[in-house]
This record gives sequence, C-alpha cells and structure tokens, in this order.
Amino acid sequence: MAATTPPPARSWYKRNEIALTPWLFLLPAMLFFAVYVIIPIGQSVAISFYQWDGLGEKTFVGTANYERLLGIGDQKMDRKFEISFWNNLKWLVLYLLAVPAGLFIALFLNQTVRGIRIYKSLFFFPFVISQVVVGLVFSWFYLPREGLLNAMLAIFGAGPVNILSDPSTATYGIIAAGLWPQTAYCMILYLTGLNAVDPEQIEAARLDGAKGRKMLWYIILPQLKPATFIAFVVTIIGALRSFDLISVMTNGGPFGSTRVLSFYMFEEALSEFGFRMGYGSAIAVILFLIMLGFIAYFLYAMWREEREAR
Amino acid sequence: DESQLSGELKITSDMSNPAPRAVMESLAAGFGELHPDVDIELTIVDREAWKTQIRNALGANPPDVVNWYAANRMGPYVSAGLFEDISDMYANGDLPGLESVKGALTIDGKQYGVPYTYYQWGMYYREDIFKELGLTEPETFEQELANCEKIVASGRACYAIGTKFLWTAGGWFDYLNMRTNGFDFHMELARGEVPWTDPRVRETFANWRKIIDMGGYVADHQSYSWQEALNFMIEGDAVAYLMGNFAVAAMREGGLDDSQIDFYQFPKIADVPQGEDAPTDTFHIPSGAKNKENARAFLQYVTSADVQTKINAGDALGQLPINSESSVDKDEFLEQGFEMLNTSAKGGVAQFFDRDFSAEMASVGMEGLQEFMVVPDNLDDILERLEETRQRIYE
Amino acid sequence: MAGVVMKDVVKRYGGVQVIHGIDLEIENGEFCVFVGPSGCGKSTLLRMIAGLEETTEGSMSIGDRDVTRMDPAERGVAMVFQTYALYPHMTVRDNMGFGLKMNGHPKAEIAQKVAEATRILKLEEYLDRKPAALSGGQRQRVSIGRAIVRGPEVFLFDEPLSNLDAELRVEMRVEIARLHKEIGATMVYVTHDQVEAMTLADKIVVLRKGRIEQVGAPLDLYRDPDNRFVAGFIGSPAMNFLDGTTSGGKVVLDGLDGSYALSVTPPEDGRDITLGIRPEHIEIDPQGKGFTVEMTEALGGVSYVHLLSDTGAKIIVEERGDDRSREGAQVGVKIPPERAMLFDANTEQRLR
Amino acid sequence: MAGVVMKDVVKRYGGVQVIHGIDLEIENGEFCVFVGPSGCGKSTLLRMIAGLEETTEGSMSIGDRDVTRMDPAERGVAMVFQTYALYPHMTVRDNMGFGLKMNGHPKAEIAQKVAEATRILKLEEYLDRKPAALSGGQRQRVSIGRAIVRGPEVFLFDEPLSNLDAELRVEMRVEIARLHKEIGATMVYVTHDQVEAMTLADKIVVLRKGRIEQVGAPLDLYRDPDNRFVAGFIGSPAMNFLDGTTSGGKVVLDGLDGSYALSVTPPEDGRDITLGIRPEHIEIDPQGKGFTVEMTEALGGVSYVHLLSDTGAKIIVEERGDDRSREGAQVGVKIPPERAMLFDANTEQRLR
Amino acid sequence: MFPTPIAKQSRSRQLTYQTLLPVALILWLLPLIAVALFSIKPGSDFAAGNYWGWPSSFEGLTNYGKVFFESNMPRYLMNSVFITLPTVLGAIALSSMAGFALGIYKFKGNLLIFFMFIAGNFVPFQILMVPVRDLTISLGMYDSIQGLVLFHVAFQTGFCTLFMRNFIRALPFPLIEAARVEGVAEWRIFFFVVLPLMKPALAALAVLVFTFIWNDYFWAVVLTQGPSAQPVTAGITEFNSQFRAAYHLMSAGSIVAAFPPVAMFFLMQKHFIAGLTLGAVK
Ligand SMILES: Nc1ncnc2c1ncn2[C@@H]1O[C@H](COP(=O)(O)OP(=O)(O)OP(=O)(O)O)[C@@H](O)[C@H]1O
Ligand SMILES: Nc1ncnc2c1ncn2[C@@H]1O[C@H](COP(=O)(O)OP(=O)(O)OP(=O)(O)O)[C@@H](O)[C@H]1O
Ligand SMILES: [Mg+2]
Ligand SMILES: [Mg+2]
Repeated sequence: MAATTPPPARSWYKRNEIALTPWLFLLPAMLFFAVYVIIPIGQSVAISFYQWDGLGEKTFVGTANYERLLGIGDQKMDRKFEISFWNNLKWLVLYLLAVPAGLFIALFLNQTVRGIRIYKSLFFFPFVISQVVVGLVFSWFYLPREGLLNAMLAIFGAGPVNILSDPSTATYGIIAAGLWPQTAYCMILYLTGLNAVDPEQIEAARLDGAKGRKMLWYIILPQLKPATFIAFVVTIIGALRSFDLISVMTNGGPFGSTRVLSFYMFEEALSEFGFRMGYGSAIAVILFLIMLGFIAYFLYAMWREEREAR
Repeated sequence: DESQLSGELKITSDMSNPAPRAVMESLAAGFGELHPDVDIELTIVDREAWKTQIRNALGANPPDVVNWYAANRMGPYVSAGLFEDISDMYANGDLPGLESVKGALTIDGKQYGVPYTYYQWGMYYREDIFKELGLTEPETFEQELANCEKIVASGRACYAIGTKFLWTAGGWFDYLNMRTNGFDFHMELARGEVPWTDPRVRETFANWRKIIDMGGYVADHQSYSWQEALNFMIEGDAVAYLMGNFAVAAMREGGLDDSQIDFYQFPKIADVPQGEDAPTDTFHIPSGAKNKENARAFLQYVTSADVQTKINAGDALGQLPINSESSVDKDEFLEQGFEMLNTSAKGGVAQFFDRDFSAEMASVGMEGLQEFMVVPDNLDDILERLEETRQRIYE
Repeated sequence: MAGVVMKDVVKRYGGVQVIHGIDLEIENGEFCVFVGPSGCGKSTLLRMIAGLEETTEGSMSIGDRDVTRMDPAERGVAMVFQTYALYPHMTVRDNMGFGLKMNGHPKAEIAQKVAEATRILKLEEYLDRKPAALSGGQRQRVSIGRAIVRGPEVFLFDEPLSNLDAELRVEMRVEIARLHKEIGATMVYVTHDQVEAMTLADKIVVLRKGRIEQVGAPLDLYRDPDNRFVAGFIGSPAMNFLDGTTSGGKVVLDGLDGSYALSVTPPEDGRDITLGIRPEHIEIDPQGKGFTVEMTEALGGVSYVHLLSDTGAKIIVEERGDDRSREGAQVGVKIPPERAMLFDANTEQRLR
Repeated sequence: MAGVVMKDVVKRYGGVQVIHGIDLEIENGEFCVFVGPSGCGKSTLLRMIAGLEETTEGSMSIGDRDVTRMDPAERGVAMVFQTYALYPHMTVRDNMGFGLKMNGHPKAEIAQKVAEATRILKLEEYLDRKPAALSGGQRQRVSIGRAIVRGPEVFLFDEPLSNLDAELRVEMRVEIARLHKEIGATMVYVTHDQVEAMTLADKIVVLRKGRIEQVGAPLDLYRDPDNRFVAGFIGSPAMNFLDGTTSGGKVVLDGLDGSYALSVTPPEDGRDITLGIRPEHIEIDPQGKGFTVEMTEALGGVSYVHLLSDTGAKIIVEERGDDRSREGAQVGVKIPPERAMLFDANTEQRLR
Repeated sequence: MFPTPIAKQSRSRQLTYQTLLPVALILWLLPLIAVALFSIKPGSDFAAGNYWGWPSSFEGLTNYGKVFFESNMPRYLMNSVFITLPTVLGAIALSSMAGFALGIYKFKGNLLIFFMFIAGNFVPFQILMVPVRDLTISLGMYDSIQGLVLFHVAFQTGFCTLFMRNFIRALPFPLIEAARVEGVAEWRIFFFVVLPLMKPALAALAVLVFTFIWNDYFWAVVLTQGPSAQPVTAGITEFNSQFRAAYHLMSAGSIVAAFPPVAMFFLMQKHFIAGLTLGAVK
C-alpha cells in the first residue's frame, strides 16, 4: 500500500454498465413486441376510421364505422354486431362455469390414492388438445343423427336434439365444448392451489370444528383466492378471444346466431364476402375496449401486489 | 414457339372435390407433357376455404394461375387491379371458340380471365324411388308439390339440401324467384334495383314456404355441407336434390348408378320467361404473377376445344364445355342440360346467387335465406334486414 | 377443566414406530412442557392429544372422558401452532370467533367471549385488522386468543414462540406465564428452548426417541437429573462431562490430575464412569495449571471461559464479577465434589 | 490489508435519509460489529462499504484508496450474506472459484486458492457437492470460503448466522472468531444478537436511526455506556431503569423509598434523572419490603426475579445460588450505589 | 390436506371413490375416446350406421396409413414443427433477456414496460390482425413459415416475459449482489448465474409455448394458406374437406394433429404443470 492510488480510468460502458445493461437486454424483445403488437394496436385504431377494402386506397370516414356499428344517428345498430355482442356476454357468463367446475374436479381428484397422478393428467388432457380438434370432436358428438349425444339421450328416452343447428342452442353447444378444455385448465390451477393450502390452517379449522362444506367455504376457498383470480382472468380472456371453436363448429351459423365479436371481426375483414377492413377494425377496437377493462383490473391487481412485495 | 416455354408455373386451384381434383391434376400433367421444360407446381386448396383465401393469395407473392368465378365475383379483384387484363388474347384470336361466353369475363370492355366449364342446375332425383311411388317428372309447380306430398307421405324428404355453407339455399331462391317473377326481375333484384320488401319478392318466398311447411326438406339441413347432405339421397331418405351438375359425379361415387338418378328442369311456376342457373368457373392470371407467359399458355391450353371436351366429359368433371367447338359428352345429364340451356332458358342464364349479387349483399342475403328455411316465420324481419343492407350498399 | 392421562400410548406411521408406549399423567391446571431433541416425537405426542394424529395403540383421556377415538373438535382442546395458522382472510375478531361460529354459538355470546379474550391479551386495537397487518408477536397473541375464546379444557402449544425474534420471545413467554396463572387451564407446551421450558413449566417431560427420559419440576431436573442425557440436555451452557474410572472409592478423571472424592460412593473399582459438572460450579484457579484458556466469551455480566486441558479435554467455565480470565493464560480448576454428578459410562444412568 | 474510514457518510433513498452523516474509522485487522435495533441502518451502512448501495454524500476509503464511487468489485471487499447467496447450480468448488474464474484468473491459481480456503474451513469432503446437499452451517462456511478465496482486504458480514439454529450459531460463531484470528483481515459484521456482538467484536458500533450512539470495546460499552440507549441495548436481561429526581446531592427514586448517594454528584437539585442498574447488581433482601415477587424465571444456575414495587415500578433481579425467591413473597432490594448509573431523563445522556 | 384423505375414511367410501374415479374419467374423456375408436373403424361401419358399436374390423393401420400417405398431413405436420420449434426458441430467448432486465434492475419505466408486455399479452389478438397481416405481406412473408414464426415470437414474448420476470424476481437477489461484489460483468451474471437457475422455468415455458403455438389456428388462417406453410390445425380443415363425411379418416387425422402436444404433455408433465402454476396465465 503505497501513497494514495487514484481510481483507475474506466471505459464509458464500464462506468454505466448497470444503467445500460437492462436496456440492451430489453431491446430485442421490445423491438419485436412494438413492431408486432404495440404499433399494430395503434394502426388498427387508425384503420377503424377509414373505409378500406384492404387493396385499394383508404377513404377517411371519421366515426362512420362506429356509428353504423352502434346505430348512432338514424340507423339501427348493426344487427350482427348486436348478436355478436350478446353472444360474447353469454360466453363470458357461461364460460365462467369452468371455474367452479374446475374446482369441483380438483377437489374430487385431490387425494393420494394409487395412480392419482395419471388420473390427474388424463383429466387435464383436453387442455393440451387444439381447439380445432376439440371443435371437430364436439361437432361430431352433437351430430343430429349419428352423434354420441343423441345416442346417449336415446338411452334415457330423450332427444333427439340438434344442438348446433338450432339457433337457440347452438351458442350454448359451442360454449359447452369450450368449457371442456377450460375446466381442465381451471382444475389444474386449483389442484396446484390446493397443494399450497396451509395444512396447519386446516388442522386449526378442524380443531375449531369446521368440516366438509363449511371448511371449504370458510377456510379453503379464501386460501384459493389467487388460483381463483387467475382462473377468472384466463377464462374471461379465453371467452372474449373465442374464435377457433366457432369457426370450426358452426362457422358463425346457423344464420349468424353463433357469431361473437372476434369472429364477426374476422368475417368482416377477411372472409369470403368480407374485406371491409375499416369496419372490421372498428369491431376489434370495441372488443379491445371491453377487454381493456379486464386488463386494467388485472394490472391494477398486479400493481398492488408489486407494491406490497418490494 | 410453344415448346420453347420454360421456367415455372404455379397454379393454385380450388378444385378440391375428388372428381375435379383428378381433372385438375390431369390438366397440369397434360400441360406438362406439352411443355416438359416448365416446372409446374400445383396447389389444390379447399374450395370453401379458397373463397376467403384468394384475397391473400393475390396480394402477396401470387401464383401464376388461379381459379375463380365469373361475373360479379371477380369484380373486386378486377377493380383492385389484381387480375391480369387478357383482352389481347381474345383480340388476337388466341382463344378460339370463346367468343360467345366472353361476356361473363368482361368488365368495362376488357376481359380478365377464361372460363373452363359451366354447368346447368336442376333437379336431380332418384328415378327408382319415383318409380316405386309412381311419380313422374313434374312440369308445373303444382305437380311438383303434389309429388312432394306423396314422397313425404312415404316417410321420406322430398329434397336433400345442406345449407351449412349457405350458398345451396341461394340456388333454391334463384330458381323460385326466376320462375315466379322471371329472369329479368331476378337480375334487377340482383343489381339492387328492386327492394327486397317488394310484394313480388314476397310471392317468391310464399311459394318457397309451401315446400317448407309440408316438410319437403331434410331436417337439420343447416348442419350439413352439400356433400354431407348427399348421403340422404344416396341412402334414399331424400328423393331429389336441386344442384349443379357436378353433383352427378359425387352421386355416382356414392354408389348410385345411372338407372337410379335422373334429372329434370325446375318446373314452371308463373308464365314468365324462364331463366336457368349455369355458373361459369374460370381461370385467371393474377397481375402479380411471375410467369405470365406460361400462364397464358396454360389458359390457352385449358380452353382449347379438345381439352374442353375431355375435361368436361361425364367421367371427368361431368359438366358443360365452354368452347363452342368442343362436343358435349354422351352423358344423359350433360345432354339434357345442354339442351335445356340452349332451348328452354329463354329468359337468360344466371351465374348464381353469390355471383350475381354483390358480395356483401350475397353474404347477408344467403344468411337470410338459410334463416328463412329454418324459421319461415321470421320472413318479415329477414326481408327488412336485407332491404336495409341493399339500401346501404346500393344507395 | 381437566387433566390429560395417557396410557401406554403408541404411534406408528406405517411400519415406523415413533412413539413407544408412553404413560403420562398431566394434572388438572398443570403447565406441562415437552422437551427433547429434534425428531424425538414431541409434536407427534402433542398432536395425538389434539386428535390431529390418530393414536395407534393405548388410550388417552381428558378429564374423565376417553377421547382416544374422538374428533379433534370434540376433545375440548385448543391448539396454538408454531406458524400461528391464523386464517389470513379473516379479521382478528373473526379469527377468534371462528370456532364458536362453526359450532353454532349465538352471535352475542361469541362477541362477549371475543371481548373477554381481547381484554386478557390486550388486543383491542387490532380487532379489525387482518393477520398480515400484525407483527409476529401480535399474531401469536391472536392465535392464543383464538384458543382462549373456545374455553378449552386443555391448551396445546407447539413451539409457539420459535418464529419470533429474541426480544419478542421473552415478552411472549412472560405473557404465556401470566395467562396460565390467570385462566388456570391445563397447558401442554412443546419447545426446544431451554429457557422457555425452565421458566414456564410446572412439569417438564424430557423425551428422547419416542420415550420418556424423565419427568419432573424444572429445577429438580436441573439439579437432580436421572441420567446423562437429561443432565446434558437441561442447562445452558451444557454440563461438562469428563470421562474417568473409579479407583479406591474415588474417581480418577482422564486428563485431570488428582482424584476426586465425591458425595456418592462409586460402586466398585475400575468401573468406567462419566463425571458431570455444570459450568457455574467450576472455579478457576488463576494460580493453578493444567489448563489453557482457549477463548473467553464475555457477555457482560458473565463470561464463558473455554478451557483446554493439557491432555486434550475441553471444559467450559462460567465466570462472573469484574475479573475475568484472559485468553492464552495458564490456569487450574477446582471442582467442588458435592456439585459433581456421576453417571455410568455405559448405561448413562446416574449413580447416586 | 486495510482499514475502513468513513467521513460524514450520508445515505438517502429518494427523499428519505436513512444514514445521517457517519464518521467512523475501522482499524486494519479489526473486528468491528454494527449493532442496533431493526431498521437503524446497519445493513445499509455495510452495503455502502461493499458498494452495493451508493454513498449519497461523504467519502469512504479502504486502505489508502478512496472508494466512494467505485464498483463493488474494485473495492477489495468480500461479503457474506445472511442467506449465504450460494449459486445453487454450482458445486462448492465452483462456488468458491467463480469470482476468480469470471475475472480471468488462471486455473491453477484458482485451484490453489480454493484449496487453501477449503483447508482453513475444513470443507475438503464437500467440495464436489452442490449447496442443496449441505447443512446450514456448511453452507455458511462455503459462503465464507467464497469470500476468503478472493483474498479481500475487508470482509463484510450481514447477519451471517441468523438463519442457523441455536446450536449451530454457537459453533459458527466460534469458527468466525477463529478465522479472524487466523487470517487477521479487517472484518465488519452486522448482527442483532447480543452474544455475537459481545463475543466477537474488537469494537462495537451502536447505531440508532442512522446515527452512531457509541463506539467501543464490548465490555467498555457494557460497563461504561455513554447514554441510556446504549446502556439498555447492551446486556441481557436489559438494565433496569428507575425514574427519579435529584435532591440535595442525592437521588430520590419514584416508587422506592430512601434516597441514594451515588458515586457521581447529580448536577443540581430537582433535575429529572433516570437511574440505571443491571439485574446482576441488585441484591434481594428477603427481610426487606416494598416489593412483591411477581414471577421468577428459574433457568437452573440463574433465576430472574421480576419484582413489582408497591408504587408500580418493575425491576428484574438476577439470583444465583441455591436459594431463590418465591413468587408472591414480599422483599426489599439493595442497590449498590457504585454500580448504579445516572442518566439525564431528557437528553438520556449519562451523567458522570 | 383438503378434502380429508380418502385413506382416513370408511372402507365403503374408499371403495366408492376407487370405482367412481375411472367412471368419471371415462365420462370426461368420452368425446375423445369416441374419436379414438372412430379412427380405427372401417369406413363401412359408418355407411352401415354402426357409429357407436364395436368396430366390425380394426382398420387402424389402413386409416392412419391413408392419413400419412394419401394426404398433405405429413406436410402440415412438418410445417407445424418448423413453426413451433423456432418460435419456442425465439420467444424464450427474447423473454429471458427481457425478464432478466425487468426482474433484476431498477430503472425508470421498469414497471411500465413490464405492464406493457402484460397488457399486450392479454389483448384480443383480433385487433392485431389487419395490421399484422399487412406487415407480413409487405415484408414478403405472407404464407411463409418465417412470417408466422416472427409474429408468434413477438406475441408470445409478452406472455413469456411476464412469466420470466416473475420467476427471476423470485430468485434471491443476494445471488446477483454476490456476483457483483465478485466483479462479475452484468452479461456474465445473466449467462452464468441467472440462466442456469432458470432451467426449470425455461423447460416449463418451452412446453407451454410449444402447445400454444402448435394449437394456434387463428394466425395460421390469417397469415398462411395452403400446404406450403400452414400448420396442422389449419391443415386438418383442408384434410376434412378432402375426406368429407369419412369419419374414420377425419378422426385419424384429428388424432394425428393432436398427438404432438399430448405427447409433449405426458413427457414433460412436471414442467408443464410447473409452467401453468408459475405463469398461471395464458
Ligand atoms: N407423517 C409421518 N410419517 C412418517 N414419519 C413421521 C411422520 N411425521 C413425523 N414422523 C417422524 O416421527 C418422528 C417424530 O416427529 P415429531 O415431529 O413429533 O418430532 P419433534 O420432536 O416435534 O421434532 P422437532 O423438534 O423437529 O419439531 C420423527 O422421526 C419424524 O420423522
Ligand atoms: N431501498 C430502500 N428504499 C427506501 N428505504 C430503505 C431502502 N432500504 C432500506 N431502507 C430503509 O433504511 C432503513 C435502514 O435499513 P437497514 O436494512 O439498513 O436496517 P437494518 O439495521 O439492517 O435492520 P435489520 O436489523 O432489520 O436488518 C430502514 O428504515 C429501511 O426502511
Ligand atoms: Mg415438532
Ligand atoms: Mg439488515
């Protein structure tokens, strides 16, 4: 240790390493994400103020697309939009049945008997299968003459029903098909949630005399709140995004009764008689606004958690 | 000259049903034999799917030849400049024998493609069952209904139909409307010149309703594609099928022989000039094609008289050739159809609902037609909706 | 109020026996502490009293009732868990009232009992908070409150203080002692903390590998352990053990010169024994020799001196007062014979 | 080797100041312990030495080098974390050698340094294990080994033992003391454990709310604290404090009769003061009165007697020997004036 | 454990449970079992109306042979593989870097950027459809595997970053600090300290993204057409139109299309479930 050594000179990067590194690491992901997600959202919003067939020139029409959709002014609300919107609501509400159903199955399977792991994974199976295949499978299941559903109903002397051809039942039929994988998803979330339930609390509750349903309601469910929250989020998002099943099972029919916003949007923009990009974008924007409510709520919940965490 | 062609030729075809698929493959092979140096790449896509995909296909990196339809259906692509103007081929006489049909491919005086086949629509029925029930081919609507009554009484449906993809209902409307109000009125409606709420349109629907109410159609038709509905006819659960002639190939393939199937013209309703549906299928060159020379040669090839004769024969497409110099196959259906179109379609020949009506009108319209077939009571509501759409599109 | 009686109680997990026939009587109102090394079965035994683990064999009664096969909720016990096991989604008030609510008690009664427990534990301010908003000590108090509210005959505690920091531990220990005095219920308490065991217990039960080693009042165990295990286990720093043999009625220790006449007569000559002496009973002789001061740990009022004998034995001596040994110094030790205890080196039993 | 010098060091997080201008000199080779209540800034100060937190104001030098703005890696320090912070995917050997490897030292040198550290810490057996396969104590040793390998001038420890159980804590404490003796480097050690601070430190720094209260050798702080905070903080059980006033050169305590003449002269009459006296310096007079024995905590060799004066003051007295007070008894106390300390009741400063 | 372990309940309840379990499973998987059964039946069974009865003969080989040798299925399968694997790699590479940046460093806008990724991930992807399609076309990547891969990588990056960042955030921070004190450069910290510790997350995420992408249908329809670039999910519809009403072949085709993710799930079950719990969002 001689006399005071001056601090050695360092490169600019070295001096700012900690400040720079995160940006370097973020760059590729942000680039991709901006180009393919963030900017397109803006573009979509912009397109929704135009009339455009996707080929030629765009014509600026202001809010005309929205006015037509929502029936502002002396026109009626776009009937297809209206139907799609209500169907979306049905999806939202009924799809949420996956949450309690998943919980029920999870409770049923949360045991330690031999082979239970295999059972659990088989129950989870529908979730990994593509929705296209699920849709096919269910449309055969529903077939009016040959379908397994009617074969089973016949055993009980009921039926036959033609679920996908009846406009009053078709949407429900599709939702039921959608519930199948979604329930499996919720089931897994709950199974892992149940795993994390504090066993000491269960014991405390046993000492407190809580049993069965009371135990479930007062002790288990509150502890499953994170699982429930996530199950809700993914189910709602799944409901609003529903496209594959409708496309495969009914293609929106019969006479448009199973359309939902996402499907209608696709139809307007890209389907056989479509190519009304502006109008389609306007539908997408409305769907986006609906979803934004849920996204905002989700972000808020996360933000609160972040606050508490560090 | 021709044999000097080389390079690539990319064809995207929607001839995806088994019989047309074989024809398309043979066309490619035949062309390949003529031009061994041309590297042909044939892609066959689902016919229903192609209706949505063609847009994309034309936009980016397009193939050299595509399938499409004549008349209104090609309008958007022509006006967007996506189809190549091939008026010169017609003008140069490169396409002999097509003069009479070039109208369907003409927009603003220019031609944008070539037809390769057309086919009559009409009533295909189970001859054996007619015999069994003692029925004869009807000539009037009353007879038609009377026949149907007997068929229904025998525990069968009169008509097979699968409206899952909507357009099949369009065929029924075309015929009922052309028979009720005549060809000219039908085309006025198609051009948006007549409101849907017109009493004459209502009359068409009233006629239609008679069949619906008597249980003339197979149940649950909205769940089936036309191919799936064909099973009803093959199994004898339905007796007749209003279809294009391409259905014959499928019926034969399904196991029916010619003694079991027969054909009659859609019967007369009112005393008006009759029109017939006879859609034309076409080939086009996308304007972004990279091998236009080869593509032109291919169009020339498919429309040549011999090829037309061959591919439209009963054992191939089973449809009518376009080229006036080619011959109609000795097939009972083709001959009848050819005869019908030439002699008794006095009013005119229509392309088909989804080709005569503008795209948006057709989509809303066919959906309404399907709805009407399932819930006829909604008629007022449906017509109002169609009218609304008409006003928006045409005014 | 009631005591707990266990008769030849056995617990097996599958083929593994972890409790080997325990007979124990806990008097009504007594504060009984289970201690023992980790894995000895303290928690298991406690949970068997609670009914959270089934009793494989033997019988268990609380008061006059045979509870061997009863549900936990019916036994009239309440348990305080190491991790508190508070219901995180309920307020303090609801946490405490939950047991009564589950058993259908009227609201007014619940409110009154919660208020009573709140008063005892001074929790008034926190009644409407959730557990997450409480400090460790407060949580522990709530979990005790939850037990109190149910008015059980027997309180069970499983290492209730081990998740608290040192200061709070002291505070809560005092609290629990006060509580026992105030409500006078039977309490069974598991800990591995010396101080807790010594200060709280009326009766300490020393367990080892699923068997009872000794039962007795804290100071009795400290002063008069039955065997080497108990002697070494109770007291901190632990008792020093020196190996030796008997010779002519005296004890000769390996590594120490001189032989010790002890207050007990060692049985016969040539027997291997262990001599035990607590750090506070050894005196350092600064003038003596034979030992080097290896290290001193001065804690203020007291220092622990680590001595290394010339022959390699290590002992710890407690020093108080103002003069302390210095590291590296050569010293001697004095072992007052009346304070030393003798154990059989093989059976480890005390020789008296 | 080098000492650490801080000059008027300040740390702010945004607007919140947590270190308020600290001046401190740590000698070369010294073992310096930071103690203080939770949140007082011990860890922050340590991390500022390490360079993990920026120094907002003031200067910091290690040896002769001003390190205030240097990167952690350049400061020549090594840190041992409370949670060990071992890389779980590397073997013990790789954990220890990682820092050298990343900085491009030759393999042979790394191997040699790791071998050296391994020897010092007796880790030979475990070199090829992953941290998950080690006990808590072994992990802590590896994390110390990792520090040693880099041959730093200053070792920094942030509560390194608080994740260990009581027994291991004692063992590792001894180990760290030995280590310091063996390699003689400067060490800075954060803890909130009395015993660790007292036994390990050459110098204790008592922090409170980001300020230094007192710096000194352990027994100096114990025997001669500068203020009431240090007096109360060092020593366990804590010093007893009794409020009083001065009167005629003597001290009159609230709640105790009699006045005390003390070894210091209280400044002027009528001043509010606090008298401090450690539990081991009070004597119980079984014949006296004025106090009730509220509770006794008998730990074996020693008992803590909680006394409640008739006027409500509470004091704790240490008792040793064989005779102990009984709960409920009426007793008196003797406070030897030469042991008592006086503090100003307002400034809390010691009056000497 | 809740509910009370069945082992602690009465014998009759145990028996009920043991029998209920397989029954429930069969009911649950009934549609799938039916399809599996369809796929080994001869076509004549369907013509004869024997939909639900015992197969009159087992034609599994014939049916699957047809799928593999007489249709574009193999081509579609290959496409799916070429779409899925690069996407998985790309998304994971991008997101582990982004997750590292967001999970370890404190800087202005950290949370904002993070939330942007989350929000983007939850967006109804229909809103991206028109612009993304145009972008892909103008990049000349319409109907190409690269076009799909690029988009999928970008979109999945949102979800993966959420997942990665939370995982990295849960790593003990002193590990990073320890490395910094030892003078390890930041990028080396990423490669030598953080990345090895993320192995479980990487595996979980890889499996998860694999299934998401393999099962994607919407974007396959929007950005590709025809067998040159379309994945099986889209291919299966083409396949079905080729074999319309031939249920035995359609079933076999569906099973072929569904098989890879299912196999993946069974092989990597542990990671898969870990992935769902860790990320817990789709
Ligand atoms: N469910 C179980 N299955 C098998 N063995 C068990 C089970 N629970 C506990 N044991 C065993 O029983 C013995 C006693 O465990 P117990 O928890 O009662 O010990 P303890 O004295 O409370 O220890 P600690 O002080 O560590 O809490 C241990 O050896 C443990 O391994
Ligand atoms: N990142 C930060 N931002 C704001 N305040 C902080 C931050 N880190 C620490 N503090 C505050 O600085 C003060 C000192 O914290 P520090 O961690 O140094 O305390 P400590 O003495 O180590 O406490 P403990 O004994 O609990 O570890 C605390 O009041 C704390 O709240
Ligand atoms: Mg225990
Ligand atoms: Mg700290």
